[in-house]
Amino acid sequence: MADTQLLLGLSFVLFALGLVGVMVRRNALVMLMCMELMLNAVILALVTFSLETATLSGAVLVFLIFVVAAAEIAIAIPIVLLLSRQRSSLDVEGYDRLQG
Amino acid sequence: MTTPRKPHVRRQYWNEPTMGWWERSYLLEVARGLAITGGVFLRNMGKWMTGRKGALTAYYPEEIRADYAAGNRGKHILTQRPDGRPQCVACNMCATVCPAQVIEIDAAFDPDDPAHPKYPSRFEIDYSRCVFCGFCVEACPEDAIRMVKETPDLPGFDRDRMWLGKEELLNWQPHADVAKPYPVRPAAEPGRSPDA
Amino acid sequence: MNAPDFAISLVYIAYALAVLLTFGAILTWVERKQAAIMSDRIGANRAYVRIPFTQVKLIWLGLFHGMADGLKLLLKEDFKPLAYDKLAYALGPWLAIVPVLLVFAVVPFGGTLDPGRLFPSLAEWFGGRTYPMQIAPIDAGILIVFAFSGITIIGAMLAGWSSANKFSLLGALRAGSQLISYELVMGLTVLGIVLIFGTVNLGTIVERQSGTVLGFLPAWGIVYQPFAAVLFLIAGIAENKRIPFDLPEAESELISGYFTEYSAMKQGVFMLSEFIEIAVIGALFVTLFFGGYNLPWMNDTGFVFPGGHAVPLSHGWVVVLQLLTFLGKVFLLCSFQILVRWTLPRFRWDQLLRFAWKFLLPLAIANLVVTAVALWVQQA
Amino acid sequence: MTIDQLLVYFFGACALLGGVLMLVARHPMRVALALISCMLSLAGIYAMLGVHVVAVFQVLIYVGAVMVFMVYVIMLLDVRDPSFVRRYSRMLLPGVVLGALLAGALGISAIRLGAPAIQPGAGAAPSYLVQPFSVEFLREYWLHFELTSVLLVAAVVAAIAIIRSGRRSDG
Repeated sequence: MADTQLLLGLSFVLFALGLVGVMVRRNALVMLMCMELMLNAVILALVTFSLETATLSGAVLVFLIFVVAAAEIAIAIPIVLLLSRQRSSLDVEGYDRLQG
Repeated sequence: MTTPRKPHVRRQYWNEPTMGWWERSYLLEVARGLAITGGVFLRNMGKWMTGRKGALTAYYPEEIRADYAAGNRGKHILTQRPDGRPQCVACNMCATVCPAQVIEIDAAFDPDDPAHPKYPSRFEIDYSRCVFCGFCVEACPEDAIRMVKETPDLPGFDRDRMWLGKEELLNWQPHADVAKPYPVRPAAEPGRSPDA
Repeated sequence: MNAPDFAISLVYIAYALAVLLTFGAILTWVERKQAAIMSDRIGANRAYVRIPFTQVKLIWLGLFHGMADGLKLLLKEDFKPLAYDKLAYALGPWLAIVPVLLVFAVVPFGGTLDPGRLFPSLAEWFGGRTYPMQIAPIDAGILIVFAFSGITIIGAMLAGWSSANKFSLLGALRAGSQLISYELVMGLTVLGIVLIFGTVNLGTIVERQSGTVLGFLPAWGIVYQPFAAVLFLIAGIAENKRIPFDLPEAESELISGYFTEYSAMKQGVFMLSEFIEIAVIGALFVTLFFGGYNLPWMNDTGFVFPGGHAVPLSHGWVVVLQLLTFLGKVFLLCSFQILVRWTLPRFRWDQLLRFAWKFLLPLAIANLVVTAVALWVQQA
Repeated sequence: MTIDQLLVYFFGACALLGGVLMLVARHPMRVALALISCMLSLAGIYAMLGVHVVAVFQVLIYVGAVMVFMVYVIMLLDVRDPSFVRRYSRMLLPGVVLGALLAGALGISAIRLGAPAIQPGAGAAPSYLVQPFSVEFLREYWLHFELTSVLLVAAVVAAIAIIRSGRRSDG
C-alpha cells in the first residue's frame, strides 16, 4: 500500500495546479480543463480517504463527481461555443462587457 | 436581408424505384442482400473446394480465354520456304502500310540465293503498339506475313519482351494452311548481276 | 506475482499478440479473396515466396499478399506533411492501435488451463495452480473494453486534426461523432447480456454460457438476446468504421479521412488497427453472444451428448479444442463482417447519425427494458 | 519496495508532470493531451491501489466522454486569438503565489493531521469489485444516484436552451 500522505500531497498539488491554471491562463477552454484537473485532484483525495477509512462512501462520492463533471462540461462547452461565436476569440480578457 | 431560399422540389425521375413500406424499412432487404452475396460466396467456395473453378475470370497469362472470336487473329507469323528460310524479301511494304508503325525491317544481301538475294536480317514487331489490323498481311506481295489464331505470350514485367524478332515469328506451328508449297523456280541466269 | 504466474502471463500475452497480429495480416488477404469469390473473381494470387537457390515458388493462393503489403508499407518513403501539431501527429497512430490491442487483454480465449496436468514435469513448479485463459481476469471486463475504445476515438481525432488538411479534419469530426454515438448503442445493448448473466466479468459471462437451454439449444447469449446481438453487431461494425458506416474515411469524399496525410508504416498502423479491430469486435461478439470457447455439449472433461453418450477427452485436447473453437468462431465473425462490407451500400452522413440516435438507441433501450421486466417477472 | 508501489510512484510522477505541462503548454490541444495523460496516470494509480471500479470509470467517463468532447470542441473552434501568443493573464504572479500558498497550507495541515482519525481496517474492508460495489452503491445511495440523473437531465436541457438562444441571437 502506497503512502497515504504522498497520495494526499499529490492530490493537493494537482488541485493547486488546477487553481493556478484557472487563474493565470487566458484561454477559456484551457481554464475549463484546469477545472477538470481540480475535480480530478478531489477524486484522488476521495479515493485515498476511502481506502484509508475502509468505507465505500468516498468511492461513491467519486461517482457523483463524475456525473457532476459530465453535467458541467455539457453546459460549459455550449457557453464557450456561444462566446467564441460572438467574439471569435477564446481570450477571457476580451470578455469585458460586464465590466460596466 | 437574406434572400429567401427557394423551396426544395425533389425531382422525379422516370426510373424512380417503387418501394413498399416494408422495403423502405430496409430490414428484410439487408438480410436478403446478405443472403444473396453469401449464397454466391458459398457456391463459389464450394466449387473451389471441390477442385472446380469458381470464378468467371481467367488467370490471365496462364490461362487463355476460351471465348476468343472465331475470326480473331492475334499473332503474326512469317511464312517459310521449304528450306526454312523466310519468304520475306524485305520490301518494306508492310512496314510502310502499318498504321501503328510497329514493324522494323533491316534488309540484307544474300549472294548464295540468287533467286532471292534480298532478305530480312532483322524483322521485328512491337506488340506493345500493334493494333492487329491486318494491313501488313494485305500489303505483302509475297504472302510472307500472315496472322494466325494464337495469341502471343506477351505479358511480362519488361517492355522489351514485347518485341518479337524474326526467330519467334518464324517459329510457328506449321499448319497445312500456312505451309504453302513454294514453287521451285529455276535459278537466275548466270551473267545477270543481282541487284544489291 | 511469482514466477509461474509471470511465465503464464507472458505466454498468454505472446499468444494474444500473435493471434491479433496474425489476424491483422491474414484479414487483409481474406478480405480481398473473399470479395473476389463473392463477385465471381479469382482475387489476389500473384505474390509468392521463392525458396532461395531454387525456382520453387510458393504461391499458396496468394497468401503472401499480406506480407507483401506490410513490406511495401515498411519500405515506402515516410512522407511527412507540414503537420499542424507534430506531437499530436506522431501520437495519432499509437493511440489508434494500442487500445485496440489492450482490449483483447480481458477477452477469455479458452477455459481453465492446468499447466501441471499439461506438462507433468513442471507440475511441481506450478504447484497445482490453475489459470483461466485470459490475460487479465479483471472483474470489470466489459467496462474496460468500453474504456479503451474511448481512447481510440481520441487517436482518430488527433490524427485528423493535426494533419492540417480539411479532409482529415472532416474525417476526424465524423469519426468523433460516429464513434461516440455508436459506442453508446453498443454499451446499452451489452447491458441486456449483463442483466441476464448478472456480471460484467467476461470470463464469468462465458462460463455461464456453457450448457444448454430447453434441452437442445446451446445456452449462448444470442439465444437469450437475439435482438441485442444484431444491434451489437451493427454498432460494432460502425465502431470499426467499415463500409456501411465508413463515413470517417470515405474514399469517395474524403480521400481517406482522418489518415489522409499519413504515409508508409504510419498509415499501415491505421490499416492494421482497423483489421485488428475487426478481429476484436468478432472476439467480443463471440464472447458475449456466441458462447466464447464453448462448444455445445462440451465441458472441461469432454463431450456429453444429450443421449447420455459421453466422449471423455484429456486436458490437453480440451484446451486445444477450446482455443480452436474460439479462433474458429472469431474467424467466422470476421468473415461475416467482410460479407457485410461487400454487400451493403453506404449510409449518408445525416442518415448515419439519425440511424444511431433515432433507430438503434430507442431499440437498444427497449430491449434493455424488456429484458429487465422479463427478469423481474421471472424472479418475482 | 514492491513493483506495485514503484508503479504508483511512477504514475504519480506522470500525473504531476501532466498537471505542470497543462500550465505551460501553449495550444489548448496540447493542454488537453497533458490533461488526458494526467487522467490516465491517475487511473493507473487507482488500478494499482485496487480500486478498479473508479479506475475504469475514470478512463470511461473522463477520457472517453469528457475529454473526447473537449478535443472535439478544440478541433471545431480553431480560433486564433491573443491567448495563443500570451498564455498568461495579469494574474500570473498572484495566481502562482496563491496556488503555492494553498498547496503549502494543505500540505502542512495534512502533515500536522498526521495519522488518520479512523484507523484502517476499523470496519470490514470494503470490496471494490464491480458487483459488491454496485450492490452497495444502489442499496445505500440509490436516492443520490437518481438525483444525479435529474442533474444530468437539467444539464442537457440547459445545454439545448443555450444553443437555442445563441441561434436566435444570430438571426
